[in-house]
Amino acid sequence: MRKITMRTALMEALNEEMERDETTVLFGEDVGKFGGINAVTKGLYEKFGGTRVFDTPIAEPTIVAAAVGMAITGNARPIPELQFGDFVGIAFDEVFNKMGKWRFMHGGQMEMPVTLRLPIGIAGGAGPEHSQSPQALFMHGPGLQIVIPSTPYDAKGLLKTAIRDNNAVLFFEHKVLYDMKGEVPEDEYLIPFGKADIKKEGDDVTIIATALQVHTALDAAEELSAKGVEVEVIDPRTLAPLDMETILQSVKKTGRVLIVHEEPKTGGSGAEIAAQIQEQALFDLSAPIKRLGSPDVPIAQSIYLEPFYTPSKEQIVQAVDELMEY
Amino acid sequence: MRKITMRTALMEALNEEMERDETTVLFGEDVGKFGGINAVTKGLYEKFGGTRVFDTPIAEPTIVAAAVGMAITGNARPIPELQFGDFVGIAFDEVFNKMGKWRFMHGGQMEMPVTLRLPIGIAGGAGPEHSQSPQALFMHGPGLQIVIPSTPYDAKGLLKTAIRDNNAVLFFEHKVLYDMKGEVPEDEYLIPFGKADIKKEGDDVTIIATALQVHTALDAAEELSAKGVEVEVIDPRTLAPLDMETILQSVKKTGRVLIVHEEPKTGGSGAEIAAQIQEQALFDLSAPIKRLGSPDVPIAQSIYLEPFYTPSKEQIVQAVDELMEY
Amino acid sequence: MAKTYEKDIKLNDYSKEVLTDFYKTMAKIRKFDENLIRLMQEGKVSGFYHSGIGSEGLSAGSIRQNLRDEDYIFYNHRGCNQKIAKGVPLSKIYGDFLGTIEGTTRGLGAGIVHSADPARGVLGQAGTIGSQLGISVGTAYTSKLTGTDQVTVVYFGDGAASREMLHGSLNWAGLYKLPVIYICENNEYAISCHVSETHAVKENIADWAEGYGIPNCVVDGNDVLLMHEVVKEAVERAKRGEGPTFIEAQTFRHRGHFEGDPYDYVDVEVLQGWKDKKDPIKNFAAKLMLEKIVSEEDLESINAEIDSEIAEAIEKAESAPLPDPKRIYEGLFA
Amino acid sequence: MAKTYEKDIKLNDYSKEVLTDFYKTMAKIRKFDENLIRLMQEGKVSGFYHSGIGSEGLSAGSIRQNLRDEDYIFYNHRGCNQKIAKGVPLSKIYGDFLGTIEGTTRGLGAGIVHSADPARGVLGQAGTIGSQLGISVGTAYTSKLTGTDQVTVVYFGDGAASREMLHGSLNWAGLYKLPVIYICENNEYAISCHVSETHAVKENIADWAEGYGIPNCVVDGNDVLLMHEVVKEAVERAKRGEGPTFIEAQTFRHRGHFEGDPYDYVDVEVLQGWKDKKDPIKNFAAKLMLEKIVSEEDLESINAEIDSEIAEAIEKAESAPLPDPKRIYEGLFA
Ligand SMILES: Cc1ncc(C[n+]2csc(CCOP(=O)(O)OP(=O)(O)O)c2C)c(N)n1
Ligand SMILES: Cc1ncc(C[n+]2csc(CCOP(=O)(O)OP(=O)(O)O)c2C)c(N)n1
Ligand SMILES: [Mg+2]
Ligand SMILES: [Mg+2]
Repeated sequence: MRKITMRTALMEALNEEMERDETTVLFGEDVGKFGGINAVTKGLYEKFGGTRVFDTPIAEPTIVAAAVGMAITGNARPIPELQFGDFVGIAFDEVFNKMGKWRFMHGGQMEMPVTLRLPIGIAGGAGPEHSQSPQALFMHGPGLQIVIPSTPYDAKGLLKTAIRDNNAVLFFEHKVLYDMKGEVPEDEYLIPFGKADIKKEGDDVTIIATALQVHTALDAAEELSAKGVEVEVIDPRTLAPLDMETILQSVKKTGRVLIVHEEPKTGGSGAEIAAQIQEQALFDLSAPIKRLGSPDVPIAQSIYLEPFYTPSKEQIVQAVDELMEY
Repeated sequence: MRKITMRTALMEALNEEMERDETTVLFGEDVGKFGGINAVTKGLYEKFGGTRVFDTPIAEPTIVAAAVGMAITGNARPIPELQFGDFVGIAFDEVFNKMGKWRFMHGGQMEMPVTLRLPIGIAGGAGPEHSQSPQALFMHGPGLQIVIPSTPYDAKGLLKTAIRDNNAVLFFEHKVLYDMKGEVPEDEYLIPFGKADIKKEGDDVTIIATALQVHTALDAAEELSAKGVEVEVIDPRTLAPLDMETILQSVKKTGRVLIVHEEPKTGGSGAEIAAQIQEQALFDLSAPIKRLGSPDVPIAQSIYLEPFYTPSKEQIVQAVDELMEY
Repeated sequence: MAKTYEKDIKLNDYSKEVLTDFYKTMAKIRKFDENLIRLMQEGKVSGFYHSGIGSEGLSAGSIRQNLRDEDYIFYNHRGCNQKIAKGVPLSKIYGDFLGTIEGTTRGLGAGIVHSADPARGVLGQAGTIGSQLGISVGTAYTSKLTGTDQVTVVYFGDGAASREMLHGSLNWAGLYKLPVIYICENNEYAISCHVSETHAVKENIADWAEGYGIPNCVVDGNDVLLMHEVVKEAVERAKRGEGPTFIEAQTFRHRGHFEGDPYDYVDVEVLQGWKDKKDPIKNFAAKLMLEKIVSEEDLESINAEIDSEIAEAIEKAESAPLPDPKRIYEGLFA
Repeated sequence: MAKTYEKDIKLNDYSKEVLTDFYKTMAKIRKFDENLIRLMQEGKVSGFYHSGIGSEGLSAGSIRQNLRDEDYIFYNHRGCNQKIAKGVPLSKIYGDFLGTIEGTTRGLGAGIVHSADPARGVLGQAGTIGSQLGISVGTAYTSKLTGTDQVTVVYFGDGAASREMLHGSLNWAGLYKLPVIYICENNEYAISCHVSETHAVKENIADWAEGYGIPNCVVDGNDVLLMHEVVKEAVERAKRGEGPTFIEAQTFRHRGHFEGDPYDYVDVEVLQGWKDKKDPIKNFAAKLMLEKIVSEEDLESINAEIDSEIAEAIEKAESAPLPDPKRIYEGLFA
């Protein structure tokens, strides 16, 4: 099968969905003629014109608020982008309280078909306010779906689903993955929300990882496999809805769990996942659930210090070794 | 000992600390002549004058940003208020990324002596955007201390500590507690951060509760006690820093844990607390850690539906009963 | 500096029907409000209510005869004035206060904000005042996207105007020439603060719009016909594709910020002056009678009609059941 | 509409020392920048760098001879121009780029934003452009609180000016008459977008300030003396307690938004025109020589001096060690 980068996969999804539905409208800072600072929206302005693809002022709350306004008319399907996912903090009220709650708080009368794209992650000296992974915050926000793909295949299928969905979607894209290649069929496919993907099967330890960390976990899995330890790597793909069924099935089998994410450890998505696992499968556990996240300090700008934030293969291997000691 | 309301206790703390340190400055919407919509700042404008106590425009990001600006000069100790804690979403970037991270990201050269007061909680038909309890979000934010008192005594001692502290503090006040009375000594005292308070001792089940839920838990404890079940009610008082030592000691004794908060269950502070307990004391547990939070849907405006959001005595009793079955 | 909108309006330029509609709308708004306050006093409605009494002219004049069902409004939190003028059934608004399933939220309750009636262009409201400033550029952009001539009218108080979002909104609206009509209901106070204590303006709030190249003016918001004319011009401008207009409509609230507010921060004489001399309903009624367009009996019969409409609405709203508690688990997702 | 600031400036009104200082500051800024780009090309510095070449006059003119150590600045993300003009040691700025402990962050690294030098009134910067607009009203309020005459100068681009926060900031500054000087570095572009594509203005960005009653003007930001004079007046106004001033300083960037930007969205001739005719350093040097205030040799020796200062600074910054990884666990709390 052909291999394309995640950037291309995302671009194809946008292209196909914008072709399919003329009520889609895409906007954000430099997403038009320039094609986006991550070059994900290249060519769309030329193809769909300046009304459906437009550059906005630097005004994140207005970008998201406008998307909400478009969506609730029932006549538009907005696909806004924030240039860096970190900036979701600037538009937090619009995302958390408006996008997520507008439908419910008005009695369910309107729909919220917004797909907000958010590039995230540590990617080379971008510093404390351009490197964060803020997705966990939104697990606490009713009404928001959280998508976080790790491969070009997942990215394309999930983005298409997101755009067609009539509810709010936060679509997190790890910047390091834009250049990563993977197999993507030519034919159309969609990936449903709430369906975790088992990236590697194994009987000894369950690793739950998201975004870039799926790859780090797979690297570690190889090393561990050589030592005779077979880990199962589960990629939830969507944190809301969260596919606990797949996770619990794996835990039943392994009894040992490691959760890995780039978010700061405290209050990260791993907290909720760990809490749910012990709630539903305490007596299946042979060891405490371990969490690996980035340290609970802001991300330094220095590229020499960045490696101490991103969970590493070595850390994963060591954590699995520790789990195997139980 | 004299009994005063939490409102009076907070007012006393503000008064004493503003007298003590003339670099303190208090501001927010209607906090001046009007004395605050919860009447917590009554009399301060008259006493300390319009430069140190002032009404602001309705502009939450600017309120918090200005506090940050004041603090980093080293010449002011700001005590801003957001009229409803829910509005922290509007100023989210200023709180999460500026108040919390400014010191660190500039190499530790400045201090951040800000105490941001945030009234929270369901309190009678205020609806989805004036009833929330957003404190858990900030456990994921390095550099922020989270205070959430349940009694007038704690409120006064913690607020005084907060104001004197040279780091950022989010001070959450449950609106229903403003009128609740409790013993408060006349003499000055301070309560350190990171020290949980055991509100009731017991050997059977550990209940960890915050704010209003401490009282619901104590009510439930009485009923349970009559049935012969002795719960231990722990009030962390500060979620960051979090006193895991006290919690773990209790868990060692009881082996059964219930966490109760008014925050939506998913991604609430209970998730992190549960994750840490199982991390550090899995084999002390005789039952899965239970969490009681508000449902994962926006808060309805109807007072008839509000009771289905706030965890109730009955729910707590039932949860404890279930824990005792293990 | 913003100009004051003035126009020599002759009653004869309007049909009796239209003039009566303005009167009736204003009277209905006030009676709705008075009855709601009564229900609160009887303990049947709780929560906060921000009475809109005193500024009925602003809502009736701007909406009636100007907007169609397909035009969008974002009402503010002061009374239910704009919703009523836009035609949302009274029983549904009462239902939202009473928490019965007659409400637009089918039992979730809504207070002033969060009622919605999409079929009438009422797309709801945020609990955070001023947030509508951002959302309204989205609805207006949709008109551009789909090529319709739908306009969006957004209401907000003087206090809400100080929210940072105003800048983002005016910039978008001016830049993309969006069909938005900004109506700043300036009643001089935001809770306890006088506008002069919280706003830096050259002279008027409307001056803020000038820098964006957005046509703007100040208008007597208690003159229903003047409101009508100024908004009519703005609607026409918007439909011609010429973009937004910013209207600062001056008014005053007869009651406190919320029911229960001591309202002691306002000069008693100033308040009495507004009640005596600038009541939009009294003044309009007097004018209609002076020019013999209606008689006192006409007005009485209109009022009687409204009274029974309101009684029926309340009866309908009150007699509807409260929702099943499971209601809160419905409608989060489509 | 904002007026264009004009003033008939005679070089003779300045001492040679002061004029040389302006020249030297600009030249130092540019050489700092060129050397940093060289270090990037040599692979010693990574991350994003937004070169400030082309707008040195704006920073040197506004800061030198106007501000004291105790006055605050919030620099922007375009070059290190303002930090250098304010006197932050070059070795420390280089250290922040190189990630060595010589940097102001003692090894955390800082790129352009996040260097701080509190003793020189440089209190850092946010990664989110425009956030300084809110923070600066806080530092300025502190001057009022403590009764000092410290002023705050806040720099931001044309793009950053479109952030919602501008409204909150201007309103506070105007309302409380705060000693803030807004300097909008208008280089016409925000990354790829021309200001006309993202801004609704009457005529100039400075027009946005007019509605708040804030004195404002547009000025040629590439004329170092004009910049000096306009800011001097603003500083004096602020110290007299008369509040803020908004200055839109027009300039252009010689390089792309960041190093690596194809910069193909700008008309080649327009760009060349700015480089050839409006280079702030070239033009100022020519003027100084024309009026015989300095000779070519004087300038050469100044430049040689700067070169060795820079070489030393780089040497100092490069030879300092990287921090221990434990550095990231230091300094979160005081
Ligand atoms: C963002 C936000 N801040 C504060 C509040 C609390 N609040 C509700 S109404 C109000 C005053 C509003 O004043 P104004 O906009 O002038 O409207 P008015 O009440 O005078 O009609 C305030 C501060 C809110 N609901 N939302
Ligand atoms: C809040 C925020 N939005 C977007 C960005 C990404 N960004 C960095 S610089 C820039 C353009 C800034 O333009 P301008 O303010 O004109 O400054 P210039 O780069 O032209 O000097 C953008 C969009 C950011 N850092 N912060
Ligand atoms: Mg008002
Ligand atoms: Mg620019």
